[in-house]
Amino acid sequence: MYYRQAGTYRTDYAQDMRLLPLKEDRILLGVVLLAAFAVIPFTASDYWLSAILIPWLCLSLVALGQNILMGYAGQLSLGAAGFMAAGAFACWNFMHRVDWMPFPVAVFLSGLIAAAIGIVFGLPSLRVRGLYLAVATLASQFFIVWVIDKFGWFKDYDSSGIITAKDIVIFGKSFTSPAEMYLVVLTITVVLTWAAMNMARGSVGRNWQAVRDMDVAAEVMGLSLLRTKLQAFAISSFYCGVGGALFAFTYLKSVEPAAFDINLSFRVLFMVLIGGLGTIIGSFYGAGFILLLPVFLNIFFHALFGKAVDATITSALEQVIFGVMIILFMIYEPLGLAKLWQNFQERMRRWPFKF
Amino acid sequence: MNPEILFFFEVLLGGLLAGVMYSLVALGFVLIYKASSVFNFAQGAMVFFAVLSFVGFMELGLPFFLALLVTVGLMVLVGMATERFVLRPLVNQHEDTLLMATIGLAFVLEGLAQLVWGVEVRRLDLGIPDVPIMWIADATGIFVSALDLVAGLVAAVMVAVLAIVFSRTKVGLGLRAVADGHGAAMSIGIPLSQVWVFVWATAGIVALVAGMLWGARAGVQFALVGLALKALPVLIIGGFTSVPGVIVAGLIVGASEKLAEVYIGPYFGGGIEGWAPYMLAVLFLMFRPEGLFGERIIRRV
Amino acid sequence: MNAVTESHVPGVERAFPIGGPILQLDAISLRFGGVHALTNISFDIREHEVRAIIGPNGAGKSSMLNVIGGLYTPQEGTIRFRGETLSNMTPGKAARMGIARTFQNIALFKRMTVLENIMAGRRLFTHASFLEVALQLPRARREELESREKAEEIIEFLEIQQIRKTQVSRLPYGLQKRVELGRALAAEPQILLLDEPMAGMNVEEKQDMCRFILDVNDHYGTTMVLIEHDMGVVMDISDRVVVLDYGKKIGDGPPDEVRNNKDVIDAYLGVAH
Amino acid sequence: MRRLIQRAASAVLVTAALAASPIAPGIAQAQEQYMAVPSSRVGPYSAMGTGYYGGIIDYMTYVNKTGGVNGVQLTWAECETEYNAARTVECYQRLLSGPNGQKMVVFDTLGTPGAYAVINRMAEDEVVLAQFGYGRTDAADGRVWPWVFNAAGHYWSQIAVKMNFMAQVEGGVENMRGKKIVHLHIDSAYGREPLPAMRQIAEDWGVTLVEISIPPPGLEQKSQWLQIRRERPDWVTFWGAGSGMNATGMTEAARVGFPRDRMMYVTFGGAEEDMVPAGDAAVGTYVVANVVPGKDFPLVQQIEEVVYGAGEGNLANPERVGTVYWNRGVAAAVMWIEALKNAQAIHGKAGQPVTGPEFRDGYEALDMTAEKLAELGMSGMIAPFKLSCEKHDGSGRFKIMQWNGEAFDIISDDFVAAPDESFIRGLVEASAEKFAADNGLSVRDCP
Amino acid sequence: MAAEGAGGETFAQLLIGQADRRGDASAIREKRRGIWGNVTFAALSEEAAALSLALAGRGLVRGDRIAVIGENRPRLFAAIAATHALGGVAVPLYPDCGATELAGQLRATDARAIFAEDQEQVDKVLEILPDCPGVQLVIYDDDRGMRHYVHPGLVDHAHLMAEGHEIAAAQPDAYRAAVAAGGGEDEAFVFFTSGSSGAPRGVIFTHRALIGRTRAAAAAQGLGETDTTLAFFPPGWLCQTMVSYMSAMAVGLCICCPESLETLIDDMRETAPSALLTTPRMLDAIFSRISTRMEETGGVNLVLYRRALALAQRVGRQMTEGQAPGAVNRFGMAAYGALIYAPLRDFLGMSRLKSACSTGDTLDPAMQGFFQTLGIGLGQLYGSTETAFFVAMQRPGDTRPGPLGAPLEDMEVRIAEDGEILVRSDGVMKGYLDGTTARDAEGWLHTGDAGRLDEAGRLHMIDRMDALGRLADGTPFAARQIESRIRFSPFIREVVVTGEGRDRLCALIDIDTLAVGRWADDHAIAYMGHVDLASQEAVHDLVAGIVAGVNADLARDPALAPLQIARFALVPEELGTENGFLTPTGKVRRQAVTDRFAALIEALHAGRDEVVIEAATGEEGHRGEIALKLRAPGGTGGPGDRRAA
Repeated sequence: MYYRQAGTYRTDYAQDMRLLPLKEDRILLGVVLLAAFAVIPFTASDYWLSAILIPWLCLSLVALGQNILMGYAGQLSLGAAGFMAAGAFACWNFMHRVDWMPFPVAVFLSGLIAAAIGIVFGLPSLRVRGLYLAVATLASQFFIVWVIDKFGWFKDYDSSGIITAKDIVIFGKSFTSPAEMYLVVLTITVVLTWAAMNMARGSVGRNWQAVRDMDVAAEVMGLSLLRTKLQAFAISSFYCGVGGALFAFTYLKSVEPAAFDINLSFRVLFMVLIGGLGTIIGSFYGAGFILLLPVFLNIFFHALFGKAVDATITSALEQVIFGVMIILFMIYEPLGLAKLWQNFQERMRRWPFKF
Repeated sequence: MNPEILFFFEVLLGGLLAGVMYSLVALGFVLIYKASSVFNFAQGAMVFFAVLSFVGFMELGLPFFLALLVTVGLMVLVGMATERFVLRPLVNQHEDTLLMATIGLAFVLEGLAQLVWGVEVRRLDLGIPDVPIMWIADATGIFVSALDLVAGLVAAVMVAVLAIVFSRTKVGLGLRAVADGHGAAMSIGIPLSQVWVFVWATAGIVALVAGMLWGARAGVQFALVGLALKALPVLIIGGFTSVPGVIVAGLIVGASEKLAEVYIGPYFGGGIEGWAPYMLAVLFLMFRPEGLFGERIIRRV
Repeated sequence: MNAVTESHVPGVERAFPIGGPILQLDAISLRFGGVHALTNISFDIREHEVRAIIGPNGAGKSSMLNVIGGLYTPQEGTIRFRGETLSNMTPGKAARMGIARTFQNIALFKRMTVLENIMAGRRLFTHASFLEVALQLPRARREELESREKAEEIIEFLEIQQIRKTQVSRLPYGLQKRVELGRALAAEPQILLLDEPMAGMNVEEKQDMCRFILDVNDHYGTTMVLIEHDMGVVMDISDRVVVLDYGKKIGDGPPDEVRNNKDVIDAYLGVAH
Repeated sequence: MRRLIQRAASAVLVTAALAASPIAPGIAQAQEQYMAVPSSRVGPYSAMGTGYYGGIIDYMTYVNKTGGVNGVQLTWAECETEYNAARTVECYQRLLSGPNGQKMVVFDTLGTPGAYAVINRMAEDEVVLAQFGYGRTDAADGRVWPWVFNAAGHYWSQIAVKMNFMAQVEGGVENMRGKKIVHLHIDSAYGREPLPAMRQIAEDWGVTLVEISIPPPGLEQKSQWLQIRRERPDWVTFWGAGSGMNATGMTEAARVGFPRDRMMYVTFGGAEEDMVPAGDAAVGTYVVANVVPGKDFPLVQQIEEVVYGAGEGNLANPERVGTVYWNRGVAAAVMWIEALKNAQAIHGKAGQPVTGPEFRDGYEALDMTAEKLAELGMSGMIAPFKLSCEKHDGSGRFKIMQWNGEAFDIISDDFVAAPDESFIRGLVEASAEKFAADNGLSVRDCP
Repeated sequence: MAAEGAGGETFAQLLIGQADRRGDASAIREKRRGIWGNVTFAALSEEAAALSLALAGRGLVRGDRIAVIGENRPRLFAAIAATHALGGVAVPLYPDCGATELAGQLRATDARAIFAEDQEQVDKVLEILPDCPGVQLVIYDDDRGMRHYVHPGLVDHAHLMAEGHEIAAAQPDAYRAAVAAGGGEDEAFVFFTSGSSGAPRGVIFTHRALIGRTRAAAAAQGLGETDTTLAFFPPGWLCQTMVSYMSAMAVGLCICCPESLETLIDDMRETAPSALLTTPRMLDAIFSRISTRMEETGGVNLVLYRRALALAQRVGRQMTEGQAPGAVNRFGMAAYGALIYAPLRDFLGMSRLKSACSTGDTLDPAMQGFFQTLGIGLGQLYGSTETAFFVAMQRPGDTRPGPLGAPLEDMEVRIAEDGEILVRSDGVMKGYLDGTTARDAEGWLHTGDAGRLDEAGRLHMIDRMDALGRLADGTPFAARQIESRIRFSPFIREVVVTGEGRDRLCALIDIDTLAVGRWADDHAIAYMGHVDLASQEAVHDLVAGIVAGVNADLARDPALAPLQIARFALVPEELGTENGFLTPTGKVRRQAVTDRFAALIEALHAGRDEVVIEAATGEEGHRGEIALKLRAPGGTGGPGDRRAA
């Protein structure tokens, strides 16, 4: 209905292979970006900016990283939070130890540190796969958090062990209000998402998917499994590291290893599975779903029952409903939210037909 | 005997006994994975749900064995419900989807347990003293708790019972057939759904037993959910499909993590127990990617 | 009449005449544990020819192909590529030497589209690093366009235009086989190994596949090595045939010669049919 | 059924409205004071959260039913944090403005990670962070942390009190020389929090200090206890989190035969919920209490009568009235209300709601004398204390309790103080000043 | 508008004119390898130059006939253009015509060269080459699979081009000189009739005639240089070549060539042509596609769709009755416009359509109405190969169902005494290949069609003169009119009504396997293939309902009331081009069908309930005896009656 495709034809491959080949999608994206950059910072409340949008964007980046590894390269990993922790602490140390370092540079370097660690912990992927690999990556999760926690140097021997995130300063301008931080996070997210999209649809993404779908055939084509898998680990960890640094600096505003526990890794896994494996946009949907659904359920139940029902019961009920929703989701749309969106788009393109 | 050597044995024994406790939790995973290739993320939640219900029934005034019976019945119901509402609609779906569904199931079970029985921490007294058996301590200087021994015994009995069930009963045969491929199970005339119900109910009962032993020590409470994490390295080393494998792996993990913590831990300020079993599992995988007793993965072209 | 075109030399019927040996296998033996998969097998493959390896089930045909493709390393024997002895073959090396292959059980990238599968086959022609791809630097864009152009050429060649953007797992078996051939072609191979390209196909699909195999050979001059279980089809399209049985070579030569070879008739034709 | 549907419909609307525009432009009612309750009622720390926030809510209900705060009725909104820093931040932002449009004046996360996550934004938002016996220790220095209060004792004074008690049992500080203490703790910042003070005191006294950590969740402590058995310490101080770890500590102690009456549990490990699951193994374990549990206090009895009598109690199980966490929640809420009263008085706003800065002034003016406590019906429940501009922490005195298998026996008649309170204060100020210097914060001048 | 393209008497001169004036404009767009390639007029002219010079170099001369066989492709058009540049006569042939037929046509035209598209065509040509000694040169375009072909006289397009470029370099003026030598009276094309009645006959046209017709047609449709069309009918059909090659040359239209017939729907959507040539058969296919997909979609969408159609019909009726629609209806039309009509137009790639004409057969009024409700003005076009098709047509904006519209400007139309349509114009054929011209002394060309002119001067066609039947009692009937009504149902693909000299009308019906199969799936009816489907009781019931609906419709029209289908049978074989039942343009070969199923027809008219005939019994081509049910239509309406109501 929204899409009008008659008369749009492509006369060269560049047109067909651009990021969004459909004019309507480009308009939609333009509107979304315009709203995100020019409208939301000035209209959204602090609650929305700092409690919903910022963590959502940060975790979307992490989910994107997880998705690159798991959805595209097919390497089941459970170490996302570990790499986030690495990114967060690396970022803090860069900011702490190098005075002049602008925040984006620190974030980028933190991503690199996380990527380096990711390569090391990706090594088992050469021998093992599937659930075995997932459990192997759990080792990285525990190990990274343990190392950071154990060795005071990472926290510059702070007595409390929980360090306060520094203010974000970029070339002398500090970004401390929710709207300013939101813009910083948004910019980094947009740039990295664009890069991820380019990789995913380009030769890099095809190599990942080749390894995922049929590694023998990929090898026979001349693809090095070692390099491809480690590349996926590195890039995935980079995204996790950047996401972790942003999460710590713009959302938690404190940097402590315990915030990056195994539960967070699992939540990132859920995000990818619910959002849609092997889709970029799905990472955003999944992060939104896992992050925001409990919040909205909480708000909803408090609004529904008020103080009439024991809050313990409503909290437990929220969990049950969350679980039921996940199960229903898997039954009715196992390919995730991204698939739902894709179906919707397809329907809009074929409207009034469904198929 | 040299006290250091004695201490070493004590650590080793303690580790082995702790390993048995891990194995009990891991056993539930293996049962389900064997039958349906589902990694049951809800196993920890099942442990919590089962033992909390058991204690809850006791609180309602049921005597021990009646409560046990009712809880076993409840776990069978959970198995049936899981088969009907989760597995059946998802038959033939990708593994990731099933995994995700069990995550949903975990939330449901955790929420239900807390909804019905509340969030209070409860005590579970099995009547088995968790104190050193004095005559052993006197004779050898090694402290062994009666509960540990009972746990070891229970684990042994359960493995034996499961082994008999698998090899001698019709459902067990069906299960083995299922493990070989769904088509095969159909061909020997056992409906897949029955096998699944059976397996999930059995896993529920195993969860109940594990929960009771753990609950007797640490209290019946939410933290039991986290036990699943302890079971993972055991599964890796043992292989996802081998019952004897998880027992042996449990012993290996238990012993090695205790030894590592006691002898290596102090050099790093301790706390390495948290990741040591995983590192062990990773190292293990480097040499035997299919686990201790897992089926060998053969690369076919 | 007068219009004999200069592009075709009179009297020669092939665009790419069969040349000298491109690949020579000498006394190859392969064992899995105690099982002798291949025993002392020697034969050669000449440039631009269609070479078939036939034999009953379990004769060692796939093992032979896997040895050529570098997936298996034989315990004994040497392989020479254009006269150069190769030691320690790996799939990657084979690919770089210009050997591409298809698999008996389709090994496509299931969740990718036909186009993506074929473009993925361009692996050896894409050199842009992930950073160049991520930032859409000129080299990445150029290579991507080149890949696409080549892929489209193959798509047209194999007449699969209408499924170009279909996920391969949704295609019928016969088309999947065709796509797999396309993916192998995308590597612009010198030698193409086809592992039972016609297995499980109906008569019509087999005819199509034969036509494509011949067209590839005719159009690109690719040397083809194909395994087939069904002797009839192969005899029509191959230049020379190697017959294996129980891991041993029992016949080698042009189809007509092999067809009349007594060992072959005894060991193979009599058994399989 | 129809009513439920109507409510559901209106709840959808409310959710949607909140989602669309969380700044509810409601007009603040003159006689209401909005309070935020970031509770944690599910997950591994649910027992703690339900008790503590139950106590807070019960006390607020009690205040409302007995005429409010000079006529001002309390309203509150609750948010589930799941004891998770990330969700705590969301809850903080969500609860920042109440349904009536009033801004939050006080926030109590009942958890150190959550407290750290909101500590900075609270200063910006001018909201009081009321830590009650947890959180950032050096925040007790009001010069550096103007918005953070810890009206109970912090971990440094707690460890000092414990060591003082050990010395009492051993017959004096001089007898401590050569003794060995194992600090068995969860492997996290919280577990290591008391160490700076502890190390210093141990050094001063000539006590050998052995630190052993337990990786979370701590349901397995065999190797730690084997190490303890090898070390043969005289005392064990246990710093656990979650009743699973705490109960396991005692059962494991029993298994290696370590006497329970040589173990001292932290305030967050010393509640009925931690003791009961350990069964007999718990008998004899010492716990320190910043708020004394039990129903012997007039205030507790009144709440039970007024609130639970009317069936409006927050605890699902009314038997938990008088337990450690519930009593602690009540005491924490008492501080809020007393601060509120002070704020109304200082700023001449009797019978009117106050703002964050006014509330903070009220907090700094807290003076819980023995008389005041008696008046409130909580004599002996907490130690008297007085806050000021620079001093933001409570008495720093604790009572020692011992578990008898059924309940806690209070074994110290009076609150025990740290051996040298000024020494602890010095540590706090030094740490706070270092923090201020490291982070370029200005140190407030106090009159 | 058409005048803009003036400046030449032959197509070759027109091409040079276009190339000189607007060389960069697209002449042809072809979807190949996933993207739309572009051939400009300049490029086309250059290619024509090189090719024509090469042809001349190979001994071909002015006046030679050169056949082209293949689908619509730039190179095919280039081949025609080169032929014209050479001064030769292009003979476009149907790509799916059999070898024997091809040989006959090559001999009849005395073609000296043939452009064959690919291996398939070349194989066919080489097979019959010994029978056609006149053919000296076979040029192939796609070299796929042809590298090892060695045959004297075989040359590939690229090679010929190279030859041509060499000559062009040596003689830069040769091309233009050759083109300038041509004149309007030169022969331009030979087309073969489709042969729906009798064997195909070759028809000769001059440049002048076709250029004139093309321009008149474009003027009538309001088409000009900015317009595009999609060419997907075989170039052997004159009407298609008029709307493609000739329009490009004479009017400057851009021709789009689809990638393949399988991707036609997508290609149509992508190009969204502004001018379209269709046939009732194709419209039928589109309509049945829309209705089945709509049915599959179901739900709200289906309800909206049905209401949208109903409203459009209601409003349409009001408008014809001269009432202005009310505000509510106007709003409804706007709303449904956004929700249904516009998206459907977009889906069909018809959103930019200026002119769409349907020819080749009678268009059912309901079908025309359906497309009009979607906002697609579909005009009927009357004509034949001999008359270069554009005799009379409904102009855009006046496309009410019923008449065929007024004759074109340069066309005189008269109805003979016996009802035959006679036309007179410079734009009709020069004559048949055998030298006959089908004209009478006054120059009137006898079309062989029966029709009438109404008061407004609009032409109505009744049927072919020879297809016009009379029942035994003398009641006249036009089988085609009734057939098109029955064929409107998405479940029915083809129908042949018989009754000449009989008591009543009967129908042989070929069901649409796909649509009926889907219907069967929905109704849980198991079947295996077409034969089985056509023998199902439920399917007979379905068809009976459809026929009954048509009968009821016929009864409402006083002129047609006596005509009722009394009985029908479902044919056991799918009527297709490959088995000779359909012409290449998809018209049914009545004679072939009545011959093949003579026994069946006999039985129908005899009123039997069952007949045993020999037919293919399965998909593998085994033949055997089949018992066929013969049925009378049921009551009015029925489950399958999907007429938009």
